[in-house]
Parts: sequence; C-alpha cells; structure tokens
Amino acid sequence: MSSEKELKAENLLKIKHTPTHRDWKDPSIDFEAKRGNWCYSGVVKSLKYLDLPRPETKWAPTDEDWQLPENWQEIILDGLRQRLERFRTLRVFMDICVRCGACADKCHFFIGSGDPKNMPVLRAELLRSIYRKEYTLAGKLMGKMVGARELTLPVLKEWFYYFYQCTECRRCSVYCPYGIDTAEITMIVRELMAEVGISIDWIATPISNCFRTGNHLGIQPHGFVDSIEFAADDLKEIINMDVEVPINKKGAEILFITPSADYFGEPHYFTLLGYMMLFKEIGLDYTFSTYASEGGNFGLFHSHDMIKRLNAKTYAEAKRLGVKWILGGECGHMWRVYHQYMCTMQGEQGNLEMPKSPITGTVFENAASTKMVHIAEFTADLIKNGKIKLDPSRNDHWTPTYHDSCNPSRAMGLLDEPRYILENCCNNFAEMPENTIREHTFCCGSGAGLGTDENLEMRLRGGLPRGSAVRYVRDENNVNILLCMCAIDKATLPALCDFWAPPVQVGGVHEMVGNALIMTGEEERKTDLRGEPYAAKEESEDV
Amino acid sequence: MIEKALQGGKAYWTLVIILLAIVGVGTLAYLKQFTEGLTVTGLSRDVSWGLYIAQFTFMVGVAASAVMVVLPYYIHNYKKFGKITILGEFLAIASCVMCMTFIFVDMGQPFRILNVFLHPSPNSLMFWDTVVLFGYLVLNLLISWTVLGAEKKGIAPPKWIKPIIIISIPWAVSIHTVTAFLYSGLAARPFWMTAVLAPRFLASAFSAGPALLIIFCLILRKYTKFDVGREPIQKLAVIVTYAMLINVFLILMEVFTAMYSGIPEHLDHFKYMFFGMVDAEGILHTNLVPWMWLSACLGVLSVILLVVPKFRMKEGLLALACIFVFFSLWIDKGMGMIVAGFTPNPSHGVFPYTPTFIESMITLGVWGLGALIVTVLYKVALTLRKQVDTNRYRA
Amino acid sequence: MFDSKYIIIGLIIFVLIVTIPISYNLFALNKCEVGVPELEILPKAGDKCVKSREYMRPFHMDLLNQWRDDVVRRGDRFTTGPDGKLIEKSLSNTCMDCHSNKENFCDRCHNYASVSPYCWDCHIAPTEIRDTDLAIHVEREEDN
Amino acid sequence: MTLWYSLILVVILTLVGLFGSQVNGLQPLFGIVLPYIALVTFIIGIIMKVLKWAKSPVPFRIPTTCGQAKSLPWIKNDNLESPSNTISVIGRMILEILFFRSLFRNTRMEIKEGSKVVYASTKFLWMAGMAFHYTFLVILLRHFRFFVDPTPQFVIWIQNLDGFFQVGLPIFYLTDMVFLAAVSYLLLRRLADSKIRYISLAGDYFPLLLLLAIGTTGFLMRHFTKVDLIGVKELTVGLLSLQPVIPDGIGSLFFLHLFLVSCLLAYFPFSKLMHMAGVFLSPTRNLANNNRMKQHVNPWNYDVKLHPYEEYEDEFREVMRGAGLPLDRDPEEEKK
Amino acid sequence: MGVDRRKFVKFAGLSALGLAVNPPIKVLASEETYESAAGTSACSGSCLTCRPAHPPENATRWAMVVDLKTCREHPECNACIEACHVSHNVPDFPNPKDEIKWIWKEHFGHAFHETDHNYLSEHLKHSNALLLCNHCDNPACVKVCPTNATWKRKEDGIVMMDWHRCIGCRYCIAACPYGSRSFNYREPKEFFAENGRKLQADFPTRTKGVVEKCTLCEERLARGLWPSCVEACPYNCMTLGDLDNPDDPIRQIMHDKFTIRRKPGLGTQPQVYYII
Repeated sequence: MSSEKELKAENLLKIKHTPTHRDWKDPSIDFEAKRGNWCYSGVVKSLKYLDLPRPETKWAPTDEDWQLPENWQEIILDGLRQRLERFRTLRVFMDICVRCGACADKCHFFIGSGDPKNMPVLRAELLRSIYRKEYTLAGKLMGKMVGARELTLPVLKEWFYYFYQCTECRRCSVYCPYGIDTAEITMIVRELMAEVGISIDWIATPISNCFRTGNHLGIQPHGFVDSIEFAADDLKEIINMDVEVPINKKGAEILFITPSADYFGEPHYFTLLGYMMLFKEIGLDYTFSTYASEGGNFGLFHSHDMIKRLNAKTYAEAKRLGVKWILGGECGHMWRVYHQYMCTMQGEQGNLEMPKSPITGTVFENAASTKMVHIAEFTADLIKNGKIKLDPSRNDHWTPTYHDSCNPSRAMGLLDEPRYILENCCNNFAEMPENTIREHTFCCGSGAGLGTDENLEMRLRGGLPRGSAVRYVRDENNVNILLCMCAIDKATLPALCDFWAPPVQVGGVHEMVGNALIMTGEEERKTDLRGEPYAAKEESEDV
Repeated sequence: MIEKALQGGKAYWTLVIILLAIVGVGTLAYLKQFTEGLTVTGLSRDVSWGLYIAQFTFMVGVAASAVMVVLPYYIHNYKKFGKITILGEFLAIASCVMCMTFIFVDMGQPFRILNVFLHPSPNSLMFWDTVVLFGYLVLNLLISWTVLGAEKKGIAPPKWIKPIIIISIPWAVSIHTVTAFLYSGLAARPFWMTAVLAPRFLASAFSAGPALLIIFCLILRKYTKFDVGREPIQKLAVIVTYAMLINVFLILMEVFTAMYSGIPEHLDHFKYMFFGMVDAEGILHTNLVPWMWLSACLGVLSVILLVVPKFRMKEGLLALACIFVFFSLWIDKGMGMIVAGFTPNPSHGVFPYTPTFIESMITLGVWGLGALIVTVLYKVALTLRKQVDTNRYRA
Repeated sequence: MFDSKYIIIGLIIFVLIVTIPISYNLFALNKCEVGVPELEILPKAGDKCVKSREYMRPFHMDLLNQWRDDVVRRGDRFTTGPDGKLIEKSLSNTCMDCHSNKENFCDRCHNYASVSPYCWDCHIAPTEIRDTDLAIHVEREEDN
Repeated sequence: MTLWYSLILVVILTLVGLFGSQVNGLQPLFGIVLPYIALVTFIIGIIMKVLKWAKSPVPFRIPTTCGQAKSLPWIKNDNLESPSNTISVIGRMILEILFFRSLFRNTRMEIKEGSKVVYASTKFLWMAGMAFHYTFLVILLRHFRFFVDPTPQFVIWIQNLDGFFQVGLPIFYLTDMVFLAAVSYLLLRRLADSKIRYISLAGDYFPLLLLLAIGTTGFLMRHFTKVDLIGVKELTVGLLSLQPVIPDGIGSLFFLHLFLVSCLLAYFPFSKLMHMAGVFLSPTRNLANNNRMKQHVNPWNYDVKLHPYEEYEDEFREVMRGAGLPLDRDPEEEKK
Repeated sequence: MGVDRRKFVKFAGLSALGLAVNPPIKVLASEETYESAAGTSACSGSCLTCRPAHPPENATRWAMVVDLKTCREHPECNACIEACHVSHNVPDFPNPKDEIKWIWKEHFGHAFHETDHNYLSEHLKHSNALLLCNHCDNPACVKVCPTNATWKRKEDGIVMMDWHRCIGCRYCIAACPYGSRSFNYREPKEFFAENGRKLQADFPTRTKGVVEKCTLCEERLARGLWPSCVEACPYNCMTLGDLDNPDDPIRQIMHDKFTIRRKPGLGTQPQVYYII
C-alpha cells in the first residue's frame, strides 16, 4: 500500500490525460510500483467454501508466476466461446465499437488516473484484442496491425489489473452511441478469470460469508439478533419509545431485506434506525430474516453463477416465511440484481402476491413480476398519501445533497423518488452540478468489490469527480452531508469526502426520514439520530 | 447546452409550436414568392425596397443595441448587468439571423446569394454590410456561448474571450453605421443623404433595443422565475431615455434642415410622410400619414414617460413607455425610413407602396423565426441560470 | 436463433432496401430500353464543330461557361473553328445553328442523366422558333 | 503507424483501380465482376453477421436507464430515456438511430483551477457524425440518377435542393462539401486528439481514408477531369438491371471510383462498419426497462449449487435457539 | 474590341447573321426620315444619309445626343422604344409596378425636374423626353453593386450588366438617380408565352429576379451595327459617337448645339446629352 505521504491531494492531482507513446497493445504492468491500485488475491478458505477452482494456490499479483493450470489459455478461450454463444451483448459489443472515444473521459478512473487503459474503450479492447485473434479473419492474418493479440500471461495480468479497476458503474454506456456497456464486458472477463482461479479476496470472502451465514459480514443468527436489539435500545434513548423488531417471523406480510452493513456500519446504522422508526410509526407487519440477512450481492462482482447462488435465498426465504411480498432497503448493486437479474434467474414466484402497500393501498404495478419494492418507492408513496407526518425543520442543521448511486440510476431509473422524499424531509436540499447527478452520476470509485484498503489510491483517484462535485456544493451551498442510497457508498464515501471535500458527512435518505418523522405520541426530541442537537428553532436566517 | 432547449414544460412547447406554425406560414408564403417572383409583393420599379429592407434596417439596430449591456458589464464592470447581458447577446443573435433572413427573402435570385462572396466588391456597402453582420453574429455566438458555458461549468471564462468581447463593442457600432452608409451614400435619394443618418440610426437603435430588452425582462419576471432585479432595469431605462432624447433631437435636426432650407428634394419626403402627396394624376396619397403621426405621438408620449423620474420608476409605466418607444421607432425605421426615401422618386413621381398580404406573411414568418430563436436561446440561458442559481439561493 | 421474428423482418427490409435499384430496373412499370439515348444526326453534320466529340461530351458545359464569361465580361466574342473559320461564341447563334433541335440533342442526354441546366431560363432554343425564322410564340415548357 | 498501414492500403487500392482498369481486357473485371462480387459480399456478409449475433440470446434484460423509470403513477416516467413498453423503446431507438441521441449527450471533461473537474458541452463529434451520415445518405440517393432509368422524381427534388446555391457548373452540391468536410474532421480528430489517436486502429483509419478517396474521386469526376456520364449510366444501369455492358470511352477515374466503392462494400461486413446493423441490436438500448413488471426468460438458465435454509438451520440451530429465533425443525423439541 | 470588330465585318459577310438588323420599321419610315432630316439645318452628320454604315471602331467613350426638338415633333412615334424592346425581348407587363423599360418617354418636367417651372415654354411643358441609361462616367449603380454584376467597361465606357451574376438585390435601382433600371418582378418568358408576343431568337430574355437596363446595344456595336434605337428612329433624333475622338460627328453636334444633361449636379457624368 502507498505510504500516507503519497496520498495527498496535490500528488494525486498531477494527472496527465494525454497517453504516453507506448502502444496499448503492450500489456506489461509493474505491480510492485502500482501498489495501491490493485486488490489482493482471494484467500483459500473462501475459495474452498465456494468450490472455486485452484483454491489452494497461493499467488500474489506481484508474483512472476501466477501458478495457473497448464491449459489456462484453453480454459479461458473455451469460456469466451461459451459466453459469446450465451450473451448477445458480448458478441455485439465485440463487433461494433467504432472507437469514437465518446466514452473516454466519462470513466471516473480515467479522470482520476489519466491511465489510458482506463478509458472504457481500451478496457474493452483488452478483451476485444483477444477476440479478434481468435474469432476474426483479419485478426488471425494480420495480428497487431488490426489490434489483435495473443492471450499471454502478461495479458491476463493486465486483465486482472484493469478489470479490477472498473466499478461496473455503466456511466460510459450512457454516452456510447451503441450503448456498449463496459460493465457487461468486465463481468464476463472477471468470470473468465475466476475460471482459472483468479479472484480477489474482497469479493470472494464476502461471497463465501454470505453463502454460509446469509450476509457478507459473516454475522451468525444470534449476532444479527443482538445488533437489532442493540439498535432498538439506541433508538429508545433518542425517541424514548420501545421499538419491536420481528425476525424470522412466519406469516408476516412483508419480508424486509437490507444490506448487512446497515446493522453494523456507520453511517449505515442511522438509516437502519430510520427504517425502524418508520415501520413502527405506520405499524407495518414485516419481518427481518437471518437467512436472507443480506440485500447486497457480491456475486455480481464475480460471476453470473454467484449472483444466482446468493440471490436464491431471497425468494426461498419469502416462501418459507409465507410473506406476501418483499421490501428492499437502500442499496446500490443489490438493486441491480433485484431489478435486472432476480426474476429471470429465479423464475416467477407464484406464492407471492402483487405488492400492495398495507398503509395506503397503493398497488406497486411496476413490481408486478418480482414482487419486490424499493423502500424509496414505498416511503414516497406514504408521503404522497399523507400517511406520515414530517417536520423538515428537524433537519435544518443539515444541508444535504444527494448522490445517485450508479445502479439505481443507470440500471433501474430510480431518480425522483429519493428526491421527493428529501424535499419533504429537508429544507436545505441542494443538487450537485448536473453532469454529476442522475444518469450522469459518478461512481464512488469503490463499487463492484473494490472498496478495500489495499487499493485506496485508485479509489481516491476514481473518487475525484464525485469529490470535486461535493466540494463544489460544499463551497457554493454550504452542503455538509452527502446522502445516498447505497451501502457501498455509505462505506466508502466518508473516506472520499474526508480526502476531497472535508468535513462533509455521509448519510442515508431514511436517516433524514427518521430525523423528520413526527411519531404519534412522541416526546420532544433533543437530538437527531446521530446524537447531534437540532438546529435552534427560531426563524433561522436564510443564507 | 442546446439540449436545454429540448426539455421544457407545456407553456414552453406551446410557444415553440405556435412560433413554428408562424414560421411555417411564412415559409409557405415565401414559396409562393419563390415561384412567382417578387411581383407578389407591393414593390415596384419606383419603390424597389420595402418592408423587408425596412425590417432589416430596424433589426440591425436591435442587434447592435446589445452593446448597451455588453459595454457596462464587461468594460465598466457593472456587475448588476450580469443577468441581462446574456439576454442582450442572445437578442442580438436572433436579430442578426432575422436581418440575414430579411435580406435573403428580398433577393431576386436567392440561389446566387453566394456571389457576394464569390465575386466580392469592396466598393459596395452591401458587401461590407454582409461581412460585418455575419461577423457580428459569429462574435455574439462565440461570446455568449463561451461565457455561458464557463458559467455552467462554474469557472471563470477563458482569457481569450476578453479581447473578442472588446472587439464586439466597436463592431456593434459598425454594423449599424455600415447599414446607415448603405443609404446615406446614395446621391439619388436626398432623403437619406444626410450625415446625421448613422448617428440617428444608432440613437434609435440604442433606445429601441434596450426598450425591447426591458419588455423581455418584465415578461420573464412575470412568467418564469427569472428575475434580473429592479436596478438593472432602471439602469436600462435611463439608457433608453437618453438614447430616445438624442434620437428625437436628431430627427428635429433633420426636420429643421429640410424645412428651413426649403429645398424641395429634401422637404418633399417629409411632406409625403406627414401630409401625403399628389401624384401625376392628381390623386393624394397618404399611405404613411397616419402611421407617421402615430409614431410621432408615441415618441412624444414615451419621452414624457421616460424623462419624468417618477413615471420611469414605476415599472408598469416604464413598460408602457418601452412599448411606445419600440413601436414609435419600429414605424419610423421599419416603415417610414425606407419607403419615404423612394417616394417621391428621383423624377418626382409619386408611386405609393403598400405591402401585400404575402409580403406581410413572409415578414411575419421572419419575426416568428426571430422570436423562436429568442425563445430557444432564452430557454437555454434560463435553465442553466436556474441550475446555477437554485444552488446558490437555496443554501 | 433468438428474436427471430424481429431479426428476419429486419434483414428482409434491409435486402429489399439495398436491392431497390435492381428491382426498380427490373420491374418498374415505365421500364425503358437499357442503353444510351440515340442522339440526333445533324442535318448540317460535319466536322465543323469547335471541339471534338470526345472533348464535347464531358466538357461542353465548361466551354459554354468560358464563352459566357468571354462574351459578357470581356467582350471577346469570336474564336476560330477547326477549319480556321471565325466562329461567334454563342449558344443560341452558333451551337444551336447546327444542333438545331434542342429536344433531340440537349434534352435527350440531359434527361437521361437527370441534368437540368438553367441555360434555357433565358436563352432561347431554336425549337422555340416555329413557322418563322425570326420569332415565335414561346410555349412555356419545363425549363428545368 | 496504424494510420500509415491504412494510408498505404488505400494508395495501393487506388493504384490498382486506376491502372488495372486501363489494362486491356480487364475492364469487365473492374466494371462488372468486382462490383457484383462486392454487392453480394455486402448483402450476404451482413446477413451472416446479423444471424451470428442472433444466435446468441439476450439472457438478461439490462437496459441502460438514462431517466426516471416507470414506478408510482404520479412520478413522471421519462419514457424515451427509460422506456417501459415497446412503443417507448421504438421511440428511444428512433432517437438513437436517426438523431444519435447518446452522442448528443457528449461532454468534455476538463480539470480546472487545480482540482475542479468540469464538463464542457461538446457537440462537435455529434455534429460531424450527423453531417457525415446524412450527407452520405443524400449522396447515395442522388446517385439513383445513375442507378435507375428513368430517374425518379424525388431524386430530382433532392438534386435541386442540394444544388440550391448555383455555384459552379456543374453546380457544386452542398452535401459534397459537407461530406468531405465531415469525413476530414473525423479523420483529423483521430489524429489531433492524443486520446483518440491512442485508441485508433488501422480499422478506424482505413474506412475514413477510403471514404475520402471515394468522395474525392466523385468530386473530381464531377468538377474537374470529367467522365462520359452517358457511358457511366449505361454501365451502372446495365449492372443494376442484370444486363452488364462495358461502354467505350468512360474515363479511368470512374473505374477507380467504382472499384473503391466495391472495396467499401466488400469490406463492410467484416469491419466496425457493422455498427450500422449493430445499433439496432444493442441490448442496453433496445429493451424496455420493465424488469420488475414482466418476466424475462433466460433460455440457458441452469441450476447452481445453493445453500438451502435447512442446511443453514442445521449449522446454526444452537445459536438460533439461544437467540430465541423460531426454528423450523428442533430436534430437542422432537426428542421431547 | 477593335480586333473583334474587324473579325466581325469579315464574318458578317459570310454568315446569315445580318438578320439581327430589324428591317420592317426602317422600311416603313425611310422616306419620311429622309425628308425630315433634310429639313433640318446644316447636316451635322446625324442624318441617315450622312451616318456611316457602321459605327466607328475602337470607340473609347460612347456618348449619345438626343435631339428632343425633333423628337417632340412626333409625339406619336415610338419606333425607337419598340425596336429596342423587341430586339432585347423586353416584356411589357401590364401592371405598372412590374414595368420594365430600357428606353422610354417621360414628361419633360419630370425628366428635367430642376429646370421645370411654371412658365416653361409651351412646347416643352407638354412634351416628353426620351430617356435611357445614361452610361455615366461615374455610375452610382456600379459603385453599389455587391457582386460586380454591373460594371463600367474600361474600353468604351458602356455600363454593362451580367445577368448571370446579378443577385437581384436592387441596390442599383436605389442608387440610380435616373430611374434607368428595371427589375424582373415576374418571369419574362411566361409573359411572352401568355401574351403571344414574339421572341427575338438571337438575344436572351432575362430570368425573374434580376435587374436589367439598356446596354447601348453593345452586342450590335460589336457586330458593327448601330444600336436598335438609333437605327430605328425615322427622324434621326439619336446620334451615337465616340466623344474621345475629335473627328467624330458627335463632337461636331456638341460643338454646334446647346446640350444639357439630366441631374448634372450629382457628379455622375451622364453620357446622354439632350438638345432641347
């Protein structure tokens, strides 16, 4: 890892966006020199638990020899052929890129690092060059001249380096005239690498934890119960009310699933408190589950198989508990899986019912097939129908801005619901510049399983565009909290904000809901969910 | 940035569609003129320029008037004009396009219009007018787009734009001066042959243009959330006042010279405008008379409203005064100026000119085009401003 | 194959569009004989023309353009023909003197190649002259 | 380097076309055989490629959403950017195919004042792209005057409009100018922007240079060296009515032009030019964002190893009981 | 020019192009012409018998003298106008606002406005003046033309027009103090077709949207022919000559008679002189 000294803004800001003269077809990478930009390899225990190939091999990216199986090229090329037959996306995306370069400066990693291979077009070319060599006549005959390359160990190492520098945020796809989605290509290449035993620990271990205990953190059932009870105690201190939280309750109407970080991590925790208050206030008949105690799905960052293996628990648990439908908490990639993959992977769920809000009677027709509703949709509906009372002035000590997480914005189209909620919960809401929000939003730089410490330099670099936008509203509008609806964001943005835009805090949308919520029979609250005192009630001057 | 013009509410799109319809009507009318020739207009052998060229002349003035906001803002650093400057520049862009379109529809051989550049003739003021007008359009596009773009990005405008802004100021004066030279150098037309024509054009431009801008600002305040503030409007009102006074003064100079000297060649045109004239057959022609008196009355009324500070300070009355100024000058320049120059003709024949329906529809279409461009550009400016401002204001 | 419905329809449309010229030529109702239009055999035929046929076919418009500028702008009205005789640079008076039938000479080729010169907007073709040598009633014909 | 490969290739092709067609007896090759081969390659090649794409399924519905999805009835759905039904998808595709919607969004990133990342609006690529594609289309349609006899009326309208400004004789077509300018811009952009130069391959320069050569030969033929149009039309109409003939005396420039066009046609299916077909088939654009509304089927969906609740409870039964969680099967209860 | 003229004289003998001369009018009027010409005082060279068969070669400053005295004695005669308008295919549009005229008659008081007064001699007061383009030495129309579609020929001073280049802006009409220029508001060929008027085959019409005016029959001068109007006038009212040549008959006329010009004060130096 890079030393503290190096990780200073002025050092990271020496970025040159003009590529060096070295031909991109040269794959060599000096891993030693690039510490802070890549992740550690998967640990034995996790790989073994998941029956992944080559679990016992201990290799590090800095090694000369990655101890690959003898026929590794064959495995990868076979895998590639198979996936070309399975994914039209891959096939089409391999053939039609015109290298117009529109995507080039759209990637946060390129903006922050200036490394030309972080241009989405070149990231895809890393695979496309192999595809050309194997599947096109010109590539076979003319080789490098037409951008074709042999699959060699340096190429594989290059894949490892660059495809674990893509957060699958899909921002490039928005600008591509053909909609080429680098996330799709990254997913395929990561799958191919996994087939020869190349994974990173920060992804493999959460998957293995989740597969075993139901959540990424590996919290066992009793730990889960403890933390929920702890949260209820905390809440009692703030709002002076008893909040009961049902767990594994059969026959509940709704199964509630949220990322496991909500139970343990800060600032996720305040969002959890917000949910608990909201559900108590409206008297929702719901249950948590220990078996499906994770909304997130790190399988998405590994392979389609892993997505399915982890995701199966959701419906299985809904069926076991006999709930009518499922409500999902604030998370980013969790919603990509629930929105774009779950129903296709798991098939239709006859035992569940069309989601209908028991409070407002609204039928969520947009979830007619998956039977799974986003908490923002649910809460926005409550507010619209006047079922909860909110006092936005209780958030007056916050000047929030909202960070659209990549997946809800570009893979789901969930843009206005959270804004509607925030406008009803806060008086001081301010937007970041328009090229950095909604479908143009910038990734935190740590998504897709890259939110670890060993690659902090690359994370901070990737976070530059987001950090710059936050700093802009901090300076222009005195923004002091960055709200988001993604567990990875909540985990990684604090470091980013500390680095690029201190002292902006990070929080969740339902934390603001909890702050503003007027509960029936409540006593006067002294502090918000963080224990921060409310702003003085007197008519505050508008800045 | 232009994409902002593609996202808008119902009112915006309704306006755009109405304006497009007007442009469509104008286009159809033009197609008729295109196939049948300029015979569909009221123009004749004797009055060979009419509504189109008159409107062109008037709009050059509106275009040039942008300098009245650009100069205080960029040169004298009068920051209060910050919000209005872009409106002025966009108005100039629309006016330039209108000017070019008016010239285009006036051409007998529109397909050969590029001959002006293929066979340039530096002796001809029309050649220079084309060049300066085109240059002014490019300058305004460049300046407004760059400055607005920088504002959108939240950074200071690039340094290279400053000299271009400075160039644009004399350039604005030049477009209307050259337009005046177009007329004032013609020995054949004594009415135009006056050294005071260019100054008069500038004075009328600097009152009509800012008057229109004030009207726009008041409309924007009423129908959108965009408020340029009271002070810049009052400042503009003062500019309108002085320019209008100078304009009236210069007109009186002209009247004096013609009347006192009594030279028929100069006097006759004023007679025709204000009292009408008898043709060879003994018929009295008074086409312009009601219009010119209306223009004079509106001019006097507007001067009263503008000069008395108590009236000027009231925005309702100010709006009225601006409307009066605009219409008074529109009649004066957009009808009287050109037609009266041709009547009576050099042989003292009186052949009155009245625009035809087709001609009026084409003119309306060009106005519609100008209004459309203003609408679209203002939409862009307002949307970008709103994004920059909401952030600023809500904090 | 997946989404075959859309893809096959799409491909059929593609093939139909690409082969429009072929189908137009093969099946068009007003199918014409393939081949060059026959040009009129000149009544005053001979080798009197100012330039060779090989030059004239592709370059006659350049020559006429040149003549136009010579005559109008430079007052240079005459040139020498291949037989050494003086020739006036004039479309109506010189060219059309021999090629007197515009329909059979100019128009056939121009129509075949869809060329629509605007010479005839002003210049008067001999075909516009009937009955008398000097003047005629001109019938408005499509000048383009 | 890649630029030079492409340039040399285009020069070679030009020389082959220019001199090959002058060799006695080879004119039928350049005027008849190669054009037919090229046309057939073009059509069959594209069909084969598209069928190959079609053989792969679209297992998951993964549209890129660029606007508000359809959710609650009172939240306005941006149906062109996040379409929820087929009609909206068609709307989105029309915007994409006819107006290059995604490219219209393009911005240029700049880092200003030290650390401010800002985004400039940049439409030049979009404008050049639109200008290039549309003028190419118009030029192609104008060529119908050589393809068919008699010339359809719409072609004459296009000609008149295109030659509105009567400059030169034959009149210069506006589209010719715009086409050559746009292609030149696209080429210069590749060379001038170091990022784009870095990613450019021979396959990116070659089509541009080839188009430039085609455009230039066409322009030269119309305005400078001239060819015998009647002969040209005789040949092309002959080709396209399947009765090929080679008339005498057509200039060699025409054979070069035809040869280069044949090269372009034959090259098309094997190159990035296939984006013409690909843009219709991109799953991130041509699918509705109705994932949670409608079931989407993956034809190769297969079972994977799962960790069912029973195994989970078996592993954690003791601690679950300890934490007071309900158990599905409690051996202790059963014992009792 | 000169070379061309010589070429042409040879050429004209060989070709049938002599048809460009417009014989019918001349034949009808010839006798009367002779008499009236003889009736005037000393022959100044402006009579049919004295006028050379061909205009002078190598003229460097064409000018015209119009004898209004003789002209106004025949108010019914429009031979010059007809000859000109026929030979140049000038349409006579019915609507006065579309009117096109190369040579025309205008009330004396209007044509010479500055000399008009209430007690003007009776015969002048009710007479018409024959007007045409003045082919000014310092033409206002040329200065203003944005495309050089009208220009003054250096060789012989004719103010020439290129109808292929005119864009129809009508600036020249605004600039001309003599009203010598007309604009084609309508398509002339359509008029000829509609009205059954005959077209002169060897001279083009104009197209709608261009300005036109008298070109002093430069196409005839080049062929060694007098301008149509000069030739057609049965009374020899018009004399064309080279002012730069001291031996040219026109100089003699100018010497003998008092001539005036229209609007001399504007400095345009018109080259049509009037004997009143």
